[in-house]
Amino acid sequence: MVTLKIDGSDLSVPAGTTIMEAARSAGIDVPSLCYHKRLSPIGSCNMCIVTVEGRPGPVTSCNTPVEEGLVVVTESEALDVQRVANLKKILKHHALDCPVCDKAGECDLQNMVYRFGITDVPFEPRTQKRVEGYATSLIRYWPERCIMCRRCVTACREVKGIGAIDILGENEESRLIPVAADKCKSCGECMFVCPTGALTENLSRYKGRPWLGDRVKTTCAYCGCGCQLELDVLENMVIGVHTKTDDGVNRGSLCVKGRFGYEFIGDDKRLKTPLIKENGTFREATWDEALDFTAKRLSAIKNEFGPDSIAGLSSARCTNEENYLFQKFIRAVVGTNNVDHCARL
Amino acid sequence: MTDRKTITLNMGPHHPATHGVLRVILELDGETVVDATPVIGYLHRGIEKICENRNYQQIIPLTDRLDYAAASANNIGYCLTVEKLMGIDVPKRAQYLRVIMAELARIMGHHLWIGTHALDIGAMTVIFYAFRDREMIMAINEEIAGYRLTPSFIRIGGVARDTTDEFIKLVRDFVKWFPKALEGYHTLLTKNKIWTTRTMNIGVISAKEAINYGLTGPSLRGSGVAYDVRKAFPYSSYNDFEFQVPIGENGDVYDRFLVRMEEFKQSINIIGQAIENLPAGPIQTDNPWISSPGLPEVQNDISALIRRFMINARGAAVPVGEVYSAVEGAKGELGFYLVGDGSEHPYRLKIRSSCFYLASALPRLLVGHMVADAVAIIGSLDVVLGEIDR
Amino acid sequence: MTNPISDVLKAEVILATGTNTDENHPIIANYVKEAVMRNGAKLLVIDPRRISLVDHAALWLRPKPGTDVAWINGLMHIIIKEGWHAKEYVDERTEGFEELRAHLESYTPEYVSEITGLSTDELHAAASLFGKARPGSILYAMGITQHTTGTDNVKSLANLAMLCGNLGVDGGGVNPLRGQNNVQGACDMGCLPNVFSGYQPVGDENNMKKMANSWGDFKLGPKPGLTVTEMFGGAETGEVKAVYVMGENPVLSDPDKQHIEHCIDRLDFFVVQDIFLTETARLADVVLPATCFAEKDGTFTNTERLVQRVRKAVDPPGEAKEDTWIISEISKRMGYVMPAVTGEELIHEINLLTPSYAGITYERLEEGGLVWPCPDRNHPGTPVLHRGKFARGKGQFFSIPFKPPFESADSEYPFTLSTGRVLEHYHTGTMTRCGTGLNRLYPEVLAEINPVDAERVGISEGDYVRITSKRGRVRAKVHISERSQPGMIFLPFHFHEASANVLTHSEVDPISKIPEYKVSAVKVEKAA
Amino acid sequence: MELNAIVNAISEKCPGSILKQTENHGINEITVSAQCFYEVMQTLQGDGCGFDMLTDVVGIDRMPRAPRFDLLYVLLSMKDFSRLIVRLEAGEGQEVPSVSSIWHSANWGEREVFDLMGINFSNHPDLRRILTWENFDGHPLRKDFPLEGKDFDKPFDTKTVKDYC
Repeated sequence: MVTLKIDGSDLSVPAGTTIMEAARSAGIDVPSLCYHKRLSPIGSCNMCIVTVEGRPGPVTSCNTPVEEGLVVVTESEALDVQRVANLKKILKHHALDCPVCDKAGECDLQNMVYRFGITDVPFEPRTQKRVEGYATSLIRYWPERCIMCRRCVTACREVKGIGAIDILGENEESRLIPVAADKCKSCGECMFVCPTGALTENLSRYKGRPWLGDRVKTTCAYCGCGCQLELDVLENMVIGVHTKTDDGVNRGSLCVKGRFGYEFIGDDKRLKTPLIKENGTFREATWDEALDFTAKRLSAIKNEFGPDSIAGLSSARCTNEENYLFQKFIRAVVGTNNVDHCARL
Repeated sequence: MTDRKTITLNMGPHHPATHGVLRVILELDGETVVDATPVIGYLHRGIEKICENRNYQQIIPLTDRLDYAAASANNIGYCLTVEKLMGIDVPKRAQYLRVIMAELARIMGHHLWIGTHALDIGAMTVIFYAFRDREMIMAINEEIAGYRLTPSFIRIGGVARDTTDEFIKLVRDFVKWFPKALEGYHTLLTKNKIWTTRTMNIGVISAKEAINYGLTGPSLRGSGVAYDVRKAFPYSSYNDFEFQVPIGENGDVYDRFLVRMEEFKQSINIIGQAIENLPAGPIQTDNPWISSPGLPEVQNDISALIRRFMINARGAAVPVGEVYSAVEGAKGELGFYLVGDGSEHPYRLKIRSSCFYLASALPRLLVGHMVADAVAIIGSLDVVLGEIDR
Repeated sequence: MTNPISDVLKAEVILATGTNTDENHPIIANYVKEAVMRNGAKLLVIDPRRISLVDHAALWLRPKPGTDVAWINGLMHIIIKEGWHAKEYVDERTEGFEELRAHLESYTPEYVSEITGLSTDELHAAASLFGKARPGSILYAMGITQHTTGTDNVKSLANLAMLCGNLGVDGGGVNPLRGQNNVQGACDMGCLPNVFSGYQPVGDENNMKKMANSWGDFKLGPKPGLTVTEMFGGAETGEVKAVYVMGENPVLSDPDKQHIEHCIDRLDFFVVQDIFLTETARLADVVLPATCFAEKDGTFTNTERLVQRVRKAVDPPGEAKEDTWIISEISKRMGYVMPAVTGEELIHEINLLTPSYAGITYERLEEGGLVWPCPDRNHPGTPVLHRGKFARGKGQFFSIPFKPPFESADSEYPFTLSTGRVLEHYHTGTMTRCGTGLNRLYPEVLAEINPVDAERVGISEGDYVRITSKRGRVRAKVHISERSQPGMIFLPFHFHEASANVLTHSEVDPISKIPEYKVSAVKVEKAA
Repeated sequence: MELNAIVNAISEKCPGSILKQTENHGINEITVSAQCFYEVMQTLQGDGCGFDMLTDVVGIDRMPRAPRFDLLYVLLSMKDFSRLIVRLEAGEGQEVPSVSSIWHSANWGEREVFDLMGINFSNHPDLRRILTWENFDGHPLRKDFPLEGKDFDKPFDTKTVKDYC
């Protein structure tokens, strides 16, 4: 363990921790645009600068490891002046499109502008227009919103182990390029870590502002990983999926199905009424009709051929409660052990 | 003594003389009212609940729909409350503009009152004159805010727009014209024998009782209590203007009528002073996180765009705290009790409705009078159901 | 899984076999990659396909499909011979080791090499990689189980894990990656022909008494029932007259599609309860519209036995109703009123009747998931099974001989077909083929074929081929890729228009009754 | 009236009943205990203090705090136009003595709080719902009242609503 002092309070953290992590563990919110808990430090935004006693200039806290006896100050007027200058540098080329940006409202950049009270950043057009390099049919890249923080690049490489995208070029010419486009699985990890609206979901564009809908925490219904996610619900429609870094086995990650496979919920093809087959074609029926018919037929077959002539096939897609009730129904009400589900398939 | 049978008469909620959807259940002994039970809530929209789920900017148009006959006054009451909690100072020019809008609204409200009140009692002519003049104010509203009845012109930290030459001209014209028109109203009613007979000594309430019943505004002043929020707790530079608070003596329908007639005069006086002495300067407070930046700025500055987005779409956050603030609406003291929790939405916004308490005094005022006087009494209180039911 | 997913991070060596983790369990693949890239674990992939996880592997072996027991036995042979096995662990915690040793004598690298097509060097390298490092985690999925020898394969992996002392320790374990969100939960809840919830056998007097006491005056049968594959077989023979399907699409997901359709046709009564009019629902007499996961409250149990909440987010479309409501209404009409219907009422009933779920309540789940066994309200859950002691006392080694798959490639049907999933789609595609998002990425069925074979058959990328087995034929677009080994063809089964299960055979594992999806003999021709 | 004078006047009559005194944005505020609440209010209305108008009654739901509600009485003196806010904390189900016999305006003010917030008042002459109808379910201004949903969208059933006559 290493002891150090941050903003006047004594901390004791394991060796190898960065100043940023130490500060955040103590509840000190050092501002940053590129630091992300699951990624190794990037150090591109220069917002996390702090002063360390005895060092000539401010240091970036996200990639400076703690040392015994460090005295760190995270908030000062001088630091804020530098941070504001850094932020203005990022902002001056930023596209003027918050009103049509899906991220607006939960955008780290907006929040940072709010936090530092930034005013007066006249727009300067880029000398050279950025190329629209990267996109899949599910993820859209908006080059003019990109702040080149490299979070997406790092996440693709470190979390997914793919490295499908990279930022090439320096300063004005830097651009996000798919270096291995065929490896991209559209998992949306890059989108999840993007602090601004540079990478947005193509399916739910312009459907709703983040604060308008409800976010309902639930468990993903695809594979057996059991990822935790939040469904973005607006007016009884699921319009998106969100995750939190600290939540569940997936730690904020999802696959392409989990993140984009929600369209079936509100699909037009969903069954809306009970159907009864008559002369080979279905007709719409009321619940009473369908349930009465089902119960009558099941009872009749049970009486005529015995309970073992009925079988129930449950589903691994249904909840525990439903499966429990189903086997109870088959075992108790029908009276047979002919109940199984699709574990084998 | 023999039992006398009473009959129950239902008045409203769709009655032309209940000024909205007020329902009064009258117990009549012959033609005398022996009991009266007001029933309200037909126009309840849950505005207080809606406010808890809107951001502070979005609430402004909701306040228009309280006393919709004098909408601007409500805007000011609400905005002042938020400003008080946020600790914002509003520029002088904006304050004067607010005064102009509030006093115009008061005149508008009184126009509606005098027109319908007279009509209820049988004097049909007045409403034509009143609405002719009310139309002029509507035009002024339209010129500056775009809306005629519910301008939503006042914003947190200032007002929505600066004046136009046309606006100044329209206001000046109105200030010049209106005293003459007022003379006309007086000619029609003040010394009219029928009018005085129908209104004098009707619905009398003493000063002490009026206070106890929570009456405010002209209805309280008619009973001789000189309580006016503009004088008692001056806001929005009302100190700068010279005006009187007219009071009555007897607390009857006629005195309340006279008080309002005099208020016409005082209001137009204030407007005259304000429009002539309108200070130059900004119309919005200079706090960048409260005043939404203008379009030219937004088109050239990302930080301004973000600010505008934050202020208008998500709303500006208001500090934790509680505050009560009131203004003199056209009907009386319109108060707002605001509880802020640091978010963009009020935790609680209680609206102190003057009409609510005016209506609560109805049983006291009606009992003992003839059923025909009920119409006069309800009219003299000048209740607006939008504010009662909220 | 015997261990939690995050335990992979503690492993020194990870053996992934029969699992295309990157595509079918992408989140678990994240952990595997993190273990390799950050923690320096060694990844050993043994899979007939060159899956993308191979990019991160220290060693990749490509055995012939259906030869799993052989190579596992081969690895164990080498490990024992070199003395790399965990001797103390084997002595203390297991039994049957001597029999196993004797049995393995014959599985020399040369013999195994002959069966599997792996070189002896490869086998040595794999054995030394897995045998010498501790702890070692084994991940497997349907590539191991969906064989006629599925049970043998799994037992062999358990042998390997016990031999190296990897069971009941952090970072070890034999970890089946379960393919569906709640397949673990459905098993736990007793949707199996031979057990009640919590794996309480149906024949047991005490269990039957306990259930009957709680459920009411019912005669519960002591005899295990029919499995899914037997149900449809029973339909054919007339033994089964009615089938009630809740949220399943056996026409697409069960082997030998024509056979299934024929069996369903013979039923007197067929009810399907689903969210879409699936291929199966089309054959039903009554279709009952149900709700999807976003429209109901409940719990799912994931592959690591973690029970987590599902919450209602939207209202069901039209008149669709919750599954529990439908079941209880039918039950009511058959003379029994279910006392518990809502999720919360049901979990209380489950608590009472299922020891391993006894301590799992919605209230506790609000704080986060719980791993069963969780026998009481204060129990923190059990992430690692068999810690210190196996459920049955001592771990049993099974001596398992290699058996070839049911069907092998021959001169008429020279290719081995393996079916499976792709990343973008899920099971029978009813959910993922809705809407535009996922469909844009993977719009139609692609049969993966090795370039060598493609040249031999005379096809190029994007051509359509006809794939024929003894059961039927499908037409599919071709994707030429090194992922399939020569002589092997891979076909996803998500697509009803080219259902892979037209081709598969319905021969099953004798114990688990699992069909052999991974090996069928087919021929491939260029289609017009 | 000065806050000190008010406090003294109350302490004389009902010692220990003032739990807290503050000034909030220019308005004096006292928090009083429930025990001798009625007496305190009587004192405030009396000639000594002279708060002869009850301007408004405000209920605030502080869920999940216990006691759950804040009940505020906004008073005004016509003598010197000074305001005073009296705050009373009330738990769920707790009955608060009605002050409608002191100020008539409390009659409707308290009815509104009862209707929308669900706080009961003892000795109220006519404690009925006022803005919603008699058989209305729940109290809309409580924080746990649903903003939307099935129960909320129930059509207005005329059969369940009794007339006031």
